[in-house]
Amino acid sequence: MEAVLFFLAAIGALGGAIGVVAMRNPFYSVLALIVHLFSLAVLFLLLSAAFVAAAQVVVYAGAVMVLYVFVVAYIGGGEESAWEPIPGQQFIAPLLGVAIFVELAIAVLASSLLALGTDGPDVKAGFGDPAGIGYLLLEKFLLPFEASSILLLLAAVGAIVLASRRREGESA
Amino acid sequence: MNIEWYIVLSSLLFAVGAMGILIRRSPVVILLCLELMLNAGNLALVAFSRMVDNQQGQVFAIVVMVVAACEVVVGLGLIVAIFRRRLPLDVDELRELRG
Amino acid sequence: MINSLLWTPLAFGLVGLFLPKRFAGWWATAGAAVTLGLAIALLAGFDAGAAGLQDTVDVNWIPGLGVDYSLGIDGLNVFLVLLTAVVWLGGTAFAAFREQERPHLFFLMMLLGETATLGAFVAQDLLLFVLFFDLMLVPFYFLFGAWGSDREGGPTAAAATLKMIVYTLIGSLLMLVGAIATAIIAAHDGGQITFSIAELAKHPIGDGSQRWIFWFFAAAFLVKMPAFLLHGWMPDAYRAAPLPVLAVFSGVLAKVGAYGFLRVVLPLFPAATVEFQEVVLVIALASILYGSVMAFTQTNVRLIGGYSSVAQLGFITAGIFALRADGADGAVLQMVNHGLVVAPLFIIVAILAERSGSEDLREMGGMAMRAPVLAALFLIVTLATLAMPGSANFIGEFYILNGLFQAKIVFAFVAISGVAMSAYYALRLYQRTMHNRPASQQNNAVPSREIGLRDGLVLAPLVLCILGLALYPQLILKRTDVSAARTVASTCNVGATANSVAELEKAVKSGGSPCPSPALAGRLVSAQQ
Amino acid sequence: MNFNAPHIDYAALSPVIALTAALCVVLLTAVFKPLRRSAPGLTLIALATTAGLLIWNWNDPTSLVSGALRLDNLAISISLIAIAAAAFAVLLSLREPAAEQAGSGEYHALLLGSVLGMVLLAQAQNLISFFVAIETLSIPLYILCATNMVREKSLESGLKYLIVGSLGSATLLYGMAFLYGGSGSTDFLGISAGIGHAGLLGDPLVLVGIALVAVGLAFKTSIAPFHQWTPDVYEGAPTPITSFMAVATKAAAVAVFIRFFDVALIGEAGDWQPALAVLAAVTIVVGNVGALGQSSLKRLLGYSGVAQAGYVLGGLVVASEAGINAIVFYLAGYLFMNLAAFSVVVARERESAFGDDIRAVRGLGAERPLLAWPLTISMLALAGLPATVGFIGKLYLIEALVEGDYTWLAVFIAIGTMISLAYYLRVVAAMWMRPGEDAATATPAIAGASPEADPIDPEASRRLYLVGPALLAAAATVFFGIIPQPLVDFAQHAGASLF
Amino acid sequence: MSATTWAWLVLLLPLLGSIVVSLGFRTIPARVAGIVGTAAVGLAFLCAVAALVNLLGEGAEARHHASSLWDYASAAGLDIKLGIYVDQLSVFMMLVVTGVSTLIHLYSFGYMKSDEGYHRFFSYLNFFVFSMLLLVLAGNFVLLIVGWAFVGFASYALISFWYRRTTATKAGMKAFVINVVGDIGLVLAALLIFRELGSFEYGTVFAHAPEVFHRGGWTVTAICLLLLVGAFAKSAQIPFHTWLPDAMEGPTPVSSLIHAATMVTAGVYLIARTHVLFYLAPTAADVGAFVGLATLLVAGTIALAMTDLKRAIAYSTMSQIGYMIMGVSIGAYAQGLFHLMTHAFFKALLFMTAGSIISAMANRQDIDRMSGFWKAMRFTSLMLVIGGLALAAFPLTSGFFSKDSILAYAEARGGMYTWMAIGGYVGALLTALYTFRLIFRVLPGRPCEEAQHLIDTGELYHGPPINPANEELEDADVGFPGAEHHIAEQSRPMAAAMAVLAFGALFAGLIQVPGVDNVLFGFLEPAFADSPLSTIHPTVGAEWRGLAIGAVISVASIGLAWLFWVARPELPGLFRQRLRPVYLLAVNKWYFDEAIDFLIVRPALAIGRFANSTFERFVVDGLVTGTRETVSGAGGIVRVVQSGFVRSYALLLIAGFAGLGLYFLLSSS
Repeated sequence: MEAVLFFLAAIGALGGAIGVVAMRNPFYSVLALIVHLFSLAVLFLLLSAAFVAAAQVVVYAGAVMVLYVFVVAYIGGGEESAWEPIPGQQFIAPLLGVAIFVELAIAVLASSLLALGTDGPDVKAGFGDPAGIGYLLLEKFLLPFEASSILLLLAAVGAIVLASRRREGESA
Repeated sequence: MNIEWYIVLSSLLFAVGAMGILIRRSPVVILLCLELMLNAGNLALVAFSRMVDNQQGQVFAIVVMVVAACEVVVGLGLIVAIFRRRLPLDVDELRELRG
Repeated sequence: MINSLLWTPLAFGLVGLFLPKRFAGWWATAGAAVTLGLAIALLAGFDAGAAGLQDTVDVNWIPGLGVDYSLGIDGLNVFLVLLTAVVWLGGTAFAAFREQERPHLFFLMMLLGETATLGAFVAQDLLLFVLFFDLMLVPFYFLFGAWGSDREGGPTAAAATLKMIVYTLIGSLLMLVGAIATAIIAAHDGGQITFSIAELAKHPIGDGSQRWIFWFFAAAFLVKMPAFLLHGWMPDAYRAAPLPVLAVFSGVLAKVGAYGFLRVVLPLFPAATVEFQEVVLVIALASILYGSVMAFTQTNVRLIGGYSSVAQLGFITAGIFALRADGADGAVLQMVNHGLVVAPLFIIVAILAERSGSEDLREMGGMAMRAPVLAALFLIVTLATLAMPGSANFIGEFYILNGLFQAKIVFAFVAISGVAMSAYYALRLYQRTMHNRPASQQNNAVPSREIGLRDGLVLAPLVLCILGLALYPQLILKRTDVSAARTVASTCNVGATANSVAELEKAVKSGGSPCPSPALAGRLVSAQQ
Repeated sequence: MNFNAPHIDYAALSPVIALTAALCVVLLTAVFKPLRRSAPGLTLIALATTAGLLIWNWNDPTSLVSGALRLDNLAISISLIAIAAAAFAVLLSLREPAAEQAGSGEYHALLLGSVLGMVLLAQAQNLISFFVAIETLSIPLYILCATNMVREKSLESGLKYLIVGSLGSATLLYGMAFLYGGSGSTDFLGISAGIGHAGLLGDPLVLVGIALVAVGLAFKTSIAPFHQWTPDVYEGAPTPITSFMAVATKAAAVAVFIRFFDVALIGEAGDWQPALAVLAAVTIVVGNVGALGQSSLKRLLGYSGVAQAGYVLGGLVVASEAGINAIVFYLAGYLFMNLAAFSVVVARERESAFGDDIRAVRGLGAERPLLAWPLTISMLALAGLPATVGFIGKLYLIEALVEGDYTWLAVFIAIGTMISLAYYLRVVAAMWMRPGEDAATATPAIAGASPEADPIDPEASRRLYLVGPALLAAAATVFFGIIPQPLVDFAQHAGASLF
Repeated sequence: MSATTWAWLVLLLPLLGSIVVSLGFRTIPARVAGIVGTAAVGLAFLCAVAALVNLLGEGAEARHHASSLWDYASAAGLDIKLGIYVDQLSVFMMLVVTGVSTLIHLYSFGYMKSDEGYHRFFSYLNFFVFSMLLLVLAGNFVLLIVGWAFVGFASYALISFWYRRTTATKAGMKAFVINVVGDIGLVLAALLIFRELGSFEYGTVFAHAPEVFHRGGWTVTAICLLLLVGAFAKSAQIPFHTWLPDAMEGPTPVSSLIHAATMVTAGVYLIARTHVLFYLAPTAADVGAFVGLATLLVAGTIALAMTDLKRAIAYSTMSQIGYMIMGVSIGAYAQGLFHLMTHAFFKALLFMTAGSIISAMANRQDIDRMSGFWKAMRFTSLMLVIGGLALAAFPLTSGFFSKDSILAYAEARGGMYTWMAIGGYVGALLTALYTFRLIFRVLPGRPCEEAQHLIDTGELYHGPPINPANEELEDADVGFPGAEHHIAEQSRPMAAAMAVLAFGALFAGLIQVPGVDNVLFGFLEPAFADSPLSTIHPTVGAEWRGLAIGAVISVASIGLAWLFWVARPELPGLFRQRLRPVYLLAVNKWYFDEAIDFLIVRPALAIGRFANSTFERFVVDGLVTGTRETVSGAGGIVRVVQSGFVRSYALLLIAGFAGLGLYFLLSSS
């Protein structure tokens, strides 16, 4: 049962990813990403990370993707031509992709870390539920938590600075 | 299900994302690919946190989501600004700076 | 004392910035004069007998890095300090007599150069030495580049200077690495890290490390001289340089390289020195021959001076690497002599160029007719240049050759051929400028004036120095002997602490093979009588 | 499950708090019209306060907020460098078109945000705070680079920085994930313990993790071959921001580099030392040769920055206290040398029509000695000539390298320095050995950008807020070149805090 | 006052004279300068006499003293003092040098009158005398070298005295460089001596040489050969002789002083001075002897073919010095010096007359243009004849005794030296022949244009100012060579000087007549007592036999000359055609110049050109440019890679990671 779920989700995630890369039209790419994100959420659930999964769905599939869709709509998602100005790029790129995948895979498979080969220890109930995460966020990781809030603020400011209509900004 | 599977999957996603950055030219899509890579990282984090049985990894994943969101916001802001400036939305066309 | 000597020029230079333009030159000259006074005082207080350092200054400068601000003089550098002061006074005065654009900066740089050079001579801390060694380049970079002359069809002054700087820094940066390596390797078995040359000399580092560090230092010094094959920067730089500056540059800076061998390389890397003696000697001989040959085929008067310096420095190097007391004595003496000769030479070249409006031998000639005094001064300088017996230069070369002869007879025979060639190129320079008829009518139109009183005031004292030394070279030899002997003796790990020639010979006699006996033969015969 | 709040040492956390508060305040000035003008002043005050608070914490290392941060002398010294750079940047930003367009408040808020990120990064000793801090550092910079939106180059640099930067962080993140997996902990100390405990020394998982992290950090410190964003971004970004990035980013990233590799990964030193050494060598060569033919001063300084990063990395390679001392000393010196140069570049950029082209400084020696001297000194210092802090810095680094048996790398530094002379002295020559060019000939020269050319301010070279910093930095460069001991002590305290 | 003190005075006076004259070149009037110069040397001569008297006051064995002023350069075991060494030899040389110099100063006082560089001339001349005295008085080898080089320089300065003439400057350069080669020989010799004996002092060296060296050892031979190089270069012996004929570019007094009477005989002095070493190195000694002989013959033949008056006399000088070198080399020390003295007299005289004639010829020196001067200039002609007789060793003249004393010694020493004696007699024949060739072509016959002009007007003929060497017009505005030089008939000082010398040339030989008196040898020989060779003495009979042969030869060859150039003037032309190769050889000076030019000068210049054009450009600069090109090339690559495509940056980043990851994977355990 679990295995089936995993493979379905994995295929979904991977397919979504490939879709993002392969789709000529940005709009479709966004949609593909959404697929990817949902299947990723499933994987998180399989890994008994309920809260993360939830956040994934809410934050990404909810907020971020909407943002994407708006922007794409705003700038108009024209198809991008297949013309490749950088010599050799489209040959080397896949090779590199394969290369790093192989390296990472080897790193994982050749590792002498036994736990990798297991399903992981059975975790006590409540592992990864909002309460646990919440405690961690407010106790051990209070500071990163706060910091990331500042980060969000800065990002917002930045977005305003960049995107808002402004007098001199229009000069050109 | 072995943790290895998750990790290998995540590295596959990582590779795909990286490849996407290398071959796509629309900044939006490139941002999407960055998302892919970050998510790959998240998957790895969560898988590991499951493996070592502590939730720090999950917390990390959540923070990463925040960060990713920020990058997206800024990135999209930039894209809009560029669009406003009537510059082509194609990273290959933006090469005033070189040499 | 030594401190004030070192910093006086710079101080004057900085103050000079705030004086009105027309005084800048005079102020600088005054500064150089004061420095000369201090240098003479230093010499007066110098104890000829002792081999060790005298009136030393030693302050912890960067304790964190084990760098000390330690100065001191001994037989090796006392006269080089004096030479620096003398030549700089001449060059500065000569420049002060002429219009300089942006005089403030010009003279500041001149004096900064003097301080740096003096520093290189008196520094007794390895890093301090390196520091001053590099610092010397800065003012000359500006002086050559900003006041130099671009050559049509050739590189601009800036380019030529850049070439020089990069070239010379190649050496000195490697030297920096070498210096640090020396100190650290020495510290590994000694504990606290120190750069004091005297300390490091006490127990030299392992032979293996000596080998490569030796070459790092040698590179720096050989480029500075410059030695054969490493002189690529010289022609362009010499063509570009303003002549008063060139006088001090060629007169003093080249010596720093040779001095470095005596001060640093021999005591610190004795094993390597002995091991590579022949190699360096070959380079030296190559410099002698090549320099001479080039010198007598040049038509540009500056380059004749330049290549002759290559040859002369070759002699000096050969003297040092004879690894005998007499060779080293001769080398030190010759450094001073050559400085005293080249400086007036370039000043005269400047005067000639002003008259004939060209620096090409073929454009000159017949100057002596209306300028007998100039001719006479030039003649003396020329004779000294070609090491005419009776000049101190001859004694210098004689000592060098003697050292070489007793140590490596074959090299001596090759080296001496340079003497004949020097006779030719030096005399050629004199004849083609002073004698014969003016090359062309247009130059006849430029009348060969007698030198003015001012230039005379610059030249005459320098020439007097030459004559004085010719009469009494012992002045230098006496004071150099012990230090030189000790330095040389250190190459067989003996006598590093000896304080008199007598002690040295004891040490040397006991100290086994390829040791430089400070001319023991002489002692033996005098014993027989 | 009962909630027990972490102990928070507010004294030690005060700098961070101060910065955060200031950030919000400055941001508010953007909202209230009457306060518009006060942003720079407030920022300066904020920075000064933070600096004061940091110095107040000098010499008592403490771990904060359950090990998320560690405020020790290394962190403090690096933070101080970053803050100083920021302060200079604020001065240079006065009347900066970029600041005007972004709105002074936002602009300075972002600047402060970046500084906050740096301060956090310098203290971070936990993967999560590490990651957050590095993003807090970067994201505002992405924005700031693009703030001069009139100029296409600015936007381009922003986008490039964002893309490559995010790629870098992604790599970094993935590496962190691996290390977390290998050690089961997110604390640096926990990591080194965990790796050892799990017997994973030299395990591929961990090593690849290290590789990924190294790439991420190398990217931030612009180590070749991850340096390519540097010249472009430096050239495209508004010059004050460039000056800030050049020093502060490098310093902060190096700080965490040190902390991560010398604390968390010290056990693997044997494996990463050679790799980093090679990277350093490559960087030195690439940076120096790249700068050779450049005509844009900012670009030139960008490449030189790459080379300098290579030198600094050398100090890290030896993984010794001396190495860290050397790094801190060098960064401190680099602050002065670089800012002296950039202040002059800003001044000329606003004064002459040549922008940051090297022709802008032709004949400066005769016309504007007050600007020519600082630039000259900084060039000579960057070239490592004596009597400047640059010489001592190189000396320090080489000493550390030789002590750590990396003499060959020291030789590389020497060689790199030689090459660097060629372009540093080219600038000096342009100032002292060339007549000035009149701007009339210039306008066609940058015709491509003429519509978006920044307004010219003929007074620029007499503005105190431009000349002042230049002179100050130059003076410091010379002063610490002649009396380096204070700076040496500073550096040694920093180094002592890890070993 | 002791002999050494006098000697120091002798040394000092000319130096002072030179300094005074040169410093006062603006203030002192010309005549005074001349007087000062002459007086200085004259006083020096008196002091020398005083020194002689002083020396004679002591026992024959005690007649050598060393004295030194200060340590000149004594360090690291080298003992170089500023010291002199006075013994019979040096006193003798002192007397000859100062004596002849005084007369020549006197002569120049008149001769150079119209010349611009009057001060310069006298200061140089005085300086030369000083150097020559330094050479003969030096107490150690280093000082000897100094004097040696000084005379070389003085000769250079005076050869190129008329420095507007390129020929003169060239000749000066040639002389100087060749002399420097000689100096080098001396230097090396000195170094070798020091290596073996650890000292440069004459006393020490000569005292210890016999102990250290065994006769015929290679070291001492090497030393002596090196010394010979010096001697040959200075004394114009083959193959270092080519500079002497060119040296005739100098004013005539210079030729007569430096290139006839004094400097060129320095080689003789040197060998005599180091006779101890030469005794220990017989091989080297023989080399010296043979070269001397060769020079004497070769130069003789060349002198027969020369048409330039001064050059002809110059070659005769070479050949005469050949006698002396041969003499001192085979052990005839006193005899060689005897000839040195007499030769100084008559050769100086001959040059003076030549000078007088040449000024009458308006600086022309070609004997083909000369004739009939007997009618024009009686006194000069008379002097010429006297000098000629002495040179030709006409019976009872000075040359007669001195030359034959050498040959007699050679004969007495026997063995191959007998053959040398025979060669010497052949040389004597040549000598008489070329001497009277000159005389017979210049004096008799119908006066040539210039001579006629002198007879008619009593004034000197004035041609256009041309340089006799290359016939090119000189810019007379400069004022030298002077518009006109004087002739003996019109200038008392010149006449006086010549008269005195003539007296010497005629009667100086009488102080050393075999069997009659033994003044000179008696004085000199103790100085050579330490060389066994000095004990060889030909019997009086043998000597007289030699004298007889000499007399016959000289008279006969004078007759032959008369036959050739007076009675049957067509004969020489006949010979020229018959013996064309011989003639060509002689007239081309045996092609020595060409040989040297081909063997040394051209290669050196070629090397120089190569170094300049090729080596410097391609190797030395190549080193620089090569590096620069590489570096900037690398820069180019970096800039190309910096393409501006953000995706290629990303590519490189990931590639970098791949590489790094690979490295770590490989290094993982």
